Amino acid sequence: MGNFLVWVVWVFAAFGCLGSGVAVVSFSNPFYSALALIGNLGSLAVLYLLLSSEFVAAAQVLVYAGAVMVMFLFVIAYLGGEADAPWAGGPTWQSLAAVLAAGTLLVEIIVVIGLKAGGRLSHQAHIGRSFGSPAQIGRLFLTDHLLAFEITSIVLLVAAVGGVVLGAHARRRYEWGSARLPRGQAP
Amino acid sequence: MTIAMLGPEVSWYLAVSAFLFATGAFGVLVRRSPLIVLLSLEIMLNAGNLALIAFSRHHGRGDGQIFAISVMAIAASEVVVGLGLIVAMSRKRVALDVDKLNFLRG
Amino acid sequence: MIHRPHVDWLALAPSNALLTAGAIILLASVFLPRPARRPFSAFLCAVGFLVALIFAAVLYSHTPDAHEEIAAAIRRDRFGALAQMIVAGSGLLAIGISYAERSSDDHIGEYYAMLAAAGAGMAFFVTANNLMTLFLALEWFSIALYVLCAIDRELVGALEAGLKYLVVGGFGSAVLLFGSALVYGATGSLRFGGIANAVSSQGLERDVVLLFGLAMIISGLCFKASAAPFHMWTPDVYEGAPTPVTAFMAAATKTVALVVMFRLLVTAFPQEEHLWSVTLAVIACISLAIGNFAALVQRNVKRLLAYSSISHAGFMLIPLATGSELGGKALLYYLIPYAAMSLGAFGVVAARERELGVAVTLDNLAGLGWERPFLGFSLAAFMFGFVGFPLSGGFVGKFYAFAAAYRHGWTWLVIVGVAATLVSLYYYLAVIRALFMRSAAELQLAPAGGAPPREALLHVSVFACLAVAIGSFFAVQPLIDLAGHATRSLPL
Amino acid sequence: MIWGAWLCLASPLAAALLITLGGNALSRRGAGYLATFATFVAFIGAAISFFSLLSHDAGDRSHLSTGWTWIAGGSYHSGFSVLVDPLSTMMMLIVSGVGGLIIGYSIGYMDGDPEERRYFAYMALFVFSMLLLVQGGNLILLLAGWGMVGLSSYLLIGFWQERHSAIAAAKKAFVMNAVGDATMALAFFILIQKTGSLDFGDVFARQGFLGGWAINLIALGLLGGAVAKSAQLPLHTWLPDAMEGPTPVSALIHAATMVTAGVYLIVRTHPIFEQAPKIEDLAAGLGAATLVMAGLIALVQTDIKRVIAYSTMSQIGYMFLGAGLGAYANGMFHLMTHAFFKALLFMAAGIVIHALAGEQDMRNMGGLRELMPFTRWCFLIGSLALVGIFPFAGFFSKDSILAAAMDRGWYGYLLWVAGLAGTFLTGLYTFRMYFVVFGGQRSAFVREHFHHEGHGEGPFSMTSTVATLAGLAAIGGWIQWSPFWHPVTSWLEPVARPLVEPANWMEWTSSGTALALGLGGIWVAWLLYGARRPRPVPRVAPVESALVHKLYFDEAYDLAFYRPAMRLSLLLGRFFERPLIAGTGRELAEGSVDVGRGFSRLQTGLVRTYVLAIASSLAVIAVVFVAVR
Amino acid sequence: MLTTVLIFMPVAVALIVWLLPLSRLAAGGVALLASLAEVGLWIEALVRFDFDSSGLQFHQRQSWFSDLNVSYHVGLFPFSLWLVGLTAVVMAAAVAYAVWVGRERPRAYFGLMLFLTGAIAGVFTAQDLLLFYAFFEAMLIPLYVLVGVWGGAGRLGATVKFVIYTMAGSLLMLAAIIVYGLQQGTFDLLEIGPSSSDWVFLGFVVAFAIKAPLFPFHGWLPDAYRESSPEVSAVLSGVVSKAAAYGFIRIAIAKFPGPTSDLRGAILALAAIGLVYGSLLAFRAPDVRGVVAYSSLAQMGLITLGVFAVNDLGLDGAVLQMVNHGLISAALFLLAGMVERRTSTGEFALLGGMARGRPALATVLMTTGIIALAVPLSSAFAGEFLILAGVFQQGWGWAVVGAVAIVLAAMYILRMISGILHQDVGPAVPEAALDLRPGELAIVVPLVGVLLALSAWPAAISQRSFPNDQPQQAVRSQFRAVSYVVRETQVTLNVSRGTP
Repeated sequence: MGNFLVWVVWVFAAFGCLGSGVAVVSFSNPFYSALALIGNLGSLAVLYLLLSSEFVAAAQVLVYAGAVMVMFLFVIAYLGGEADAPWAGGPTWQSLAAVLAAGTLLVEIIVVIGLKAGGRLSHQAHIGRSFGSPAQIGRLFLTDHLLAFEITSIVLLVAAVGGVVLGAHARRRYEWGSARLPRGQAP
Repeated sequence: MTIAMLGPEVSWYLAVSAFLFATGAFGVLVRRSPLIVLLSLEIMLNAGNLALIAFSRHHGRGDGQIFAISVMAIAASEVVVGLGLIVAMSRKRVALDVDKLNFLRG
Repeated sequence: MIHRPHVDWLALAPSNALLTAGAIILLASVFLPRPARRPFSAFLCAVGFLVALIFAAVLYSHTPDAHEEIAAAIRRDRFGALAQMIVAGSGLLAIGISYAERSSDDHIGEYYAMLAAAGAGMAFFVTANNLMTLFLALEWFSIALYVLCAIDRELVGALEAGLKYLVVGGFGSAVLLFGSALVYGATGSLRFGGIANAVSSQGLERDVVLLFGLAMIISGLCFKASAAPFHMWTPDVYEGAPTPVTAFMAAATKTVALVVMFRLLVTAFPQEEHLWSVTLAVIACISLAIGNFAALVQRNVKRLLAYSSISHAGFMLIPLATGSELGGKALLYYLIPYAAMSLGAFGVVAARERELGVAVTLDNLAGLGWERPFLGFSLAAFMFGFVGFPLSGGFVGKFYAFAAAYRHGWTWLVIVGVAATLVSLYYYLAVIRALFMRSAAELQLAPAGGAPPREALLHVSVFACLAVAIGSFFAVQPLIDLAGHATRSLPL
Repeated sequence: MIWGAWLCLASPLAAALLITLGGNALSRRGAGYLATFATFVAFIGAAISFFSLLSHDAGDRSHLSTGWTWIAGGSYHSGFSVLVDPLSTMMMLIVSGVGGLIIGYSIGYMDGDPEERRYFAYMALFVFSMLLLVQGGNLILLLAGWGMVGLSSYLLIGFWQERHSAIAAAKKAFVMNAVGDATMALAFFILIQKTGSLDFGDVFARQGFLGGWAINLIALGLLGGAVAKSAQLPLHTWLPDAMEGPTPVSALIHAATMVTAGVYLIVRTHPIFEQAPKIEDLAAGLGAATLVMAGLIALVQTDIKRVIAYSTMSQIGYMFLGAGLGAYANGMFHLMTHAFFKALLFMAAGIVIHALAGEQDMRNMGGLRELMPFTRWCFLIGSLALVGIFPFAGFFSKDSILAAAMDRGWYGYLLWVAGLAGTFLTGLYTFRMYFVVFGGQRSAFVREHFHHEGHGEGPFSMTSTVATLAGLAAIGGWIQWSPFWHPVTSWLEPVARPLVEPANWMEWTSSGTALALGLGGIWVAWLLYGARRPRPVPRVAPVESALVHKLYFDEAYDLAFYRPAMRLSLLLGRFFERPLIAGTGRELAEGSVDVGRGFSRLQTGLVRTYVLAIASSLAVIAVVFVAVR
Repeated sequence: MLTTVLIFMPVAVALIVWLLPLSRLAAGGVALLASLAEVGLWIEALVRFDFDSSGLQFHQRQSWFSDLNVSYHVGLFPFSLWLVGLTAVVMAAAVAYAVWVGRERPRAYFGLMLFLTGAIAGVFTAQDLLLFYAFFEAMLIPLYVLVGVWGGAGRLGATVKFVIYTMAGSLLMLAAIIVYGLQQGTFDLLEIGPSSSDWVFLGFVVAFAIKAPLFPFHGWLPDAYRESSPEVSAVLSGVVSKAAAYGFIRIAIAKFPGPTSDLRGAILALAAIGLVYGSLLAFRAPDVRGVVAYSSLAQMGLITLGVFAVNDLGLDGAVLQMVNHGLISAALFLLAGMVERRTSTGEFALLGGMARGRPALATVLMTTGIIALAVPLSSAFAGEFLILAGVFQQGWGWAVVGAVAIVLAAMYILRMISGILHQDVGPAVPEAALDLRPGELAIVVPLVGVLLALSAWPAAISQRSFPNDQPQQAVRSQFRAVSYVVRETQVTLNVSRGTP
């Protein structure tokens, strides 16, 4: 019974996930795309839950769907989301090749997983109750993955500084740069 | 005191992850708006995360989850820098269209 | 009960030194008056790189035996230490080249902080011992580099370069991540050694998921090393980014990407050598072909050097692909003169750029050799070194690379490398031709008013590059010993 | 004795070097005196050698002195050595003696030429070269001298270097001689391979080991050299053109000494030729053919020097005939007498030319006998000696060669007939020349241009030489009169024992017939050119035209060798060198650039393309990995 | 040690010239002094050289990198000694000419010339394959710049073509060196054993064939020889081409006896074709330099014939002819330069009649020319004679071709001499064009003097060009007869001491 319920939830979450994913890339307005991504992240969180990763699921909702997407929406709002036709522009072969490449990758991964599904991937390990709990995650972060934790913080710091540097107003015009064209044509 | 896994086995999750990855890649490949390209990148990273967590469950080991959490932070960082760039571009009145960013080529 | 792992501070010292320097720079630039910022930040950054260099050297000498540190997240060995030395040296020289760059005036503190952060990330990256640290460190320095590329927002190309780098880099990271996930899924381990153990203990040599993951990881790392066909971002980013940043990227990024690729492949995937070695050999050939042929038609010198760096990725993939001790030695040795030569070459380009105020093309390089004999001579020497002429380490490097390929039984790869060198000769000579064999009268643009600023630091840096490039030809024995000990610290 | 030989060799070289290095420090006339003096010193050296050889027994008359190892390669080496033996001594005497006389004559002849010094340096160089040729102690030095005389000849033919014809003639002479040098060198290569040495002694001692084909090839190679140098068929065409040089040069090089070197070569290497009788016969046959042909061509030539040149070819034909038959001493004897009278003829002709302001065309001459009595008599002596009229020198030497031919079976008789025909022709063309130049009325040209330069018919240096040579031509032949006494033959006996021993009746028959035919030739010439009312010259147009064109040899060579070579060179340049050799590189470079342009075009600047490249490459690598495993 | 000094003294002076702010006069003077000192050093080596010894002399060995057994190992064999001498003399003449002419940017120029001197000396003395290669390549650097900066109007194309052609060969050689050295486990030329690989052999041969150049690898030759300044052309054809012939002797035939005899026919055929082909084209060349250039092609073919005869005569002759041709072509190019300075052209159509009133020019040019066409008694004749006598033993046909080519040589050299000196005064020859000045005579007369001295005594070289005067034996033992044995005994001694 529990199994069936899980299946039902999985099917909803999975299709929600795929549908919102497709929506992200096919909306012409970035604003809608961003909204669709939130849906996507949410369904992912559900999938994480089904995989017994409570902490990650929570973090996904809080950090991603919460913080990051808000930032996204903010920027989109700031820029005034210009809509573009999702398929237009660029050489035709580019789009065709894009479909081909993405499709090939998809087929390949599916085939690879399918090849393996009958074998190893069907025997999941049994896990302890604490698996995926904040306690376990916290312990791991402070023991085996101490360094990863630290690095993550550094990367965030770097990114924050970078974001400021890039996003901030230029304080001063450049004096002699007016003649600077990157390709060396004389002005 | 262990729990067996309920619901679909890991390969189904992986299939979803693969689909997401392909969708994200497709988005990067065809979209011209840098914002949507960034969103597509997020989808790809999330596909990776889903795979990590699925495998983490599969092996019953926690390090996949740790990885996934770190990736979230990384994804956030990339978004920050990416959005910073996009804002800077709009300040410089550069069209927000990656196809028009072809000054450098050849 | 939490058992905090033992932290080997010495192993982290090079990164930490740089991080500290970066942090101080950031803080100080807020408080310092504007005129003092540049000298102070540059000085502090230089101190950071210098200390990192010294720490790396100490690390090298104090690590006769490799061992894993901090819950096996990193590996302290001579291999990593030598790569750290190269990175730190490159950073130090890049500062000299950057110093007179006025375009980043707005964010001078951040510029040097980011440089230090990128250096720290690279120093960390080369010691990575599991897929997570690898990915995180890669993102660490990548993000710093994205920012550095776009830091001069006045430059039209810079933003474009930054965004291109970010998008393509993000894609590469995602690929790398997914590959890591697959490898993790197949083996249940993130640790390099654990992967290899799992493969041999569980008989995963022909596991499709593992192999698929490996393919994705190789793609991700080749992207960073700008090996073709993952190279396409390189020319645009190298051209668009501020020249000192390009210099640093060309030298350091390639170094760490190749070094880590070697480490990863030989420690985590020794059983799959039959696959990755041939694949990398083919990638090397493609890089050689594309890099060299495309460079033939370039007029912009930075772009030309970018293609040259692609072709050099090919050259250095040759020893890497062999996965042998000789190959590792060859790779590490080659990186030393290569890093010096690319830094120096971009340094000269930077000097010319500042003098003229426009992007440097072959045409407006005309007469530089005679007007500024030192810079001209140095650039010529670097070009000859890139070709692999004697009296520069490039010659010995190529020799070792080809020797490694031959030892591996790949005579065909030697031939390909030789043919590629021949093609490359044409455009390297074109630079020298522009430097010396045309008079300045042919130059359309007059230098932008009066004598250019005397850039003592840039000259010192270029001189140091020259000294390394030429010195490595004569001092082969010590350097090859250094590389040899470093390589032997890997489980070959 | 040996030091005499070294002195003989060194003094002309020293003179040449001194004149060259001295430059303006040496007066023009001084250069002439220096060269003459050096040549006479050489003559003294030769004389010393000669007399000291005389003091030795007949069996001990071969002395080799090696200065140093000149050339060496592996086990083969040859010294720079001089050989003093009867043959070389005889040649040394002729060369230095006649050479000295002619160089002395040149002092007057060349007086006033702005480049006199160069002339005398060349002349001294020539004497050195010729002496090296005859004195060289081994075959390679002989070849060295051989080449050097060719060089001197080139330099002297082209002495008036602003004249196109002179330069062309010089080049032609050199190249044809180079052909001969090359065949000789090839012969030497066989010798080195087979015997490991080029010393006369070793070679002649070991030639028995040589196979039949080898010895024939060697002899053929040597004959090639001899034929080229001595202007025999088929390499004879350069000699008439060589008359572009100053007349003393023609006298010394192209009459008295160098051109006769072929005879010397055959005599010197006779042991080889004796092993290859077919080649010997060939040599004799070529000599006979040349003597007839040259005589015929000489009949129609109008340039006085060319007539003498053809007569030289013809006379050398006699010498080849003799040497080829094995009558070495006779050949050498004729060589010596020929040196006297031919030099005399040239010198006398030179005086005429000098007096007529450089005119050489006989049709413009005539009636000079009263104007230049001295020259006329000397010329007459020379002509009679040439035709072989008793008691002048030619009679003794030429007739003995004809006699030798009779001792050689049916082939000998064939050659004998040819030689006799040549005698008739000699009489005819010689006296045609004599009558045309000295007889008849003074032509308009003579009246206009004839002039004496103050003293007699020329300066003392010229007249004295001509007088001396006239004396020698008159009495020089009496040294040997085969039926009665033969010192020359016995002198050369140790070096070259003759193969034929004509009986006395042969000598008499030959002498008589030859004398008669010679006189007949003179008579006919008198009828046609000398008589008060000359008969019309019978003309057969095609034959005459062929003769005027020298039997079309030049044209044939031009067509067979020069033009094909030029054409080949042109074609190679146009269709091979430029498109293929020079073009390949360019094509490759352009191709590479095109490839590069293609790659560069792939770099669209679109970030999506870049991502696409990564994605598709990834797909490929992954497929390969999974498929190959 | 002396060998090292021979190599690095010029390089050191080059650095001085580059770095010190010398005046034009001082730079030229220092360079001239250095190149004369190089000649002096060589004479010192010649005097101290023991021609009876069969081993390497003045040798010095220092490990460069030991894991692949590469070392700095230099030394002199008799033929190396002669070639180093040729280098010193020709370079001195070239530098002197440059001083006389007064090249622009003198410090760079003379530094490069000195650097080139050292590199060439290195090529002729290196006893390690990789070191040989390094010097071989190092020659290219100064040449590229010397041609490209100080050349004529078409210099850019010419210099790129030259370098790319040469590098194509050198890179093949690098591949061959790697294969060969790693197979044998050492790169030391004295220790490395023979190989039977045709491919490796071809790698070396093609490299040398391009450098020489041999037909059909001479695409770079006409342009490079025409567009360089005369003294650089002199060095190119006089000395640099000899590096190739040296390589044939020292490496190709010595280390690859099997492939040499397998492929001898083909190589001899190429050399013979080149000999005739070069002669024919020299005969059509419209200008002085063209004649000398194509004659160089022919001469290198001839030298190759001698080398690949692989017998005593051929090898001795080849070494002798290398020296001869080096001096001859250097002198001819310098003379061509002197003529061009007076008339500003080298085309025969515009030249002529220069002999009148210019006795020194006429004499020197004529003397050089007639030595060049190998008139018997000249040293060139001795060299060609030995070569052809040698190759005759491999097959009479080769010698016949050679003999034909000698006749052709007579034709084109005489054409050149006449074109400059004789007949009508050419339109480009001004009345005021002077005879050779004493300074110019001081440059070429020594070259001609050496040639004349060699003509008097060619055996001075041909008898002393190989250890023990046994070329074939030396080649067969791969030039390691004595020294190698000594080394082996030392090794065994050490071993025996090491294992009690």
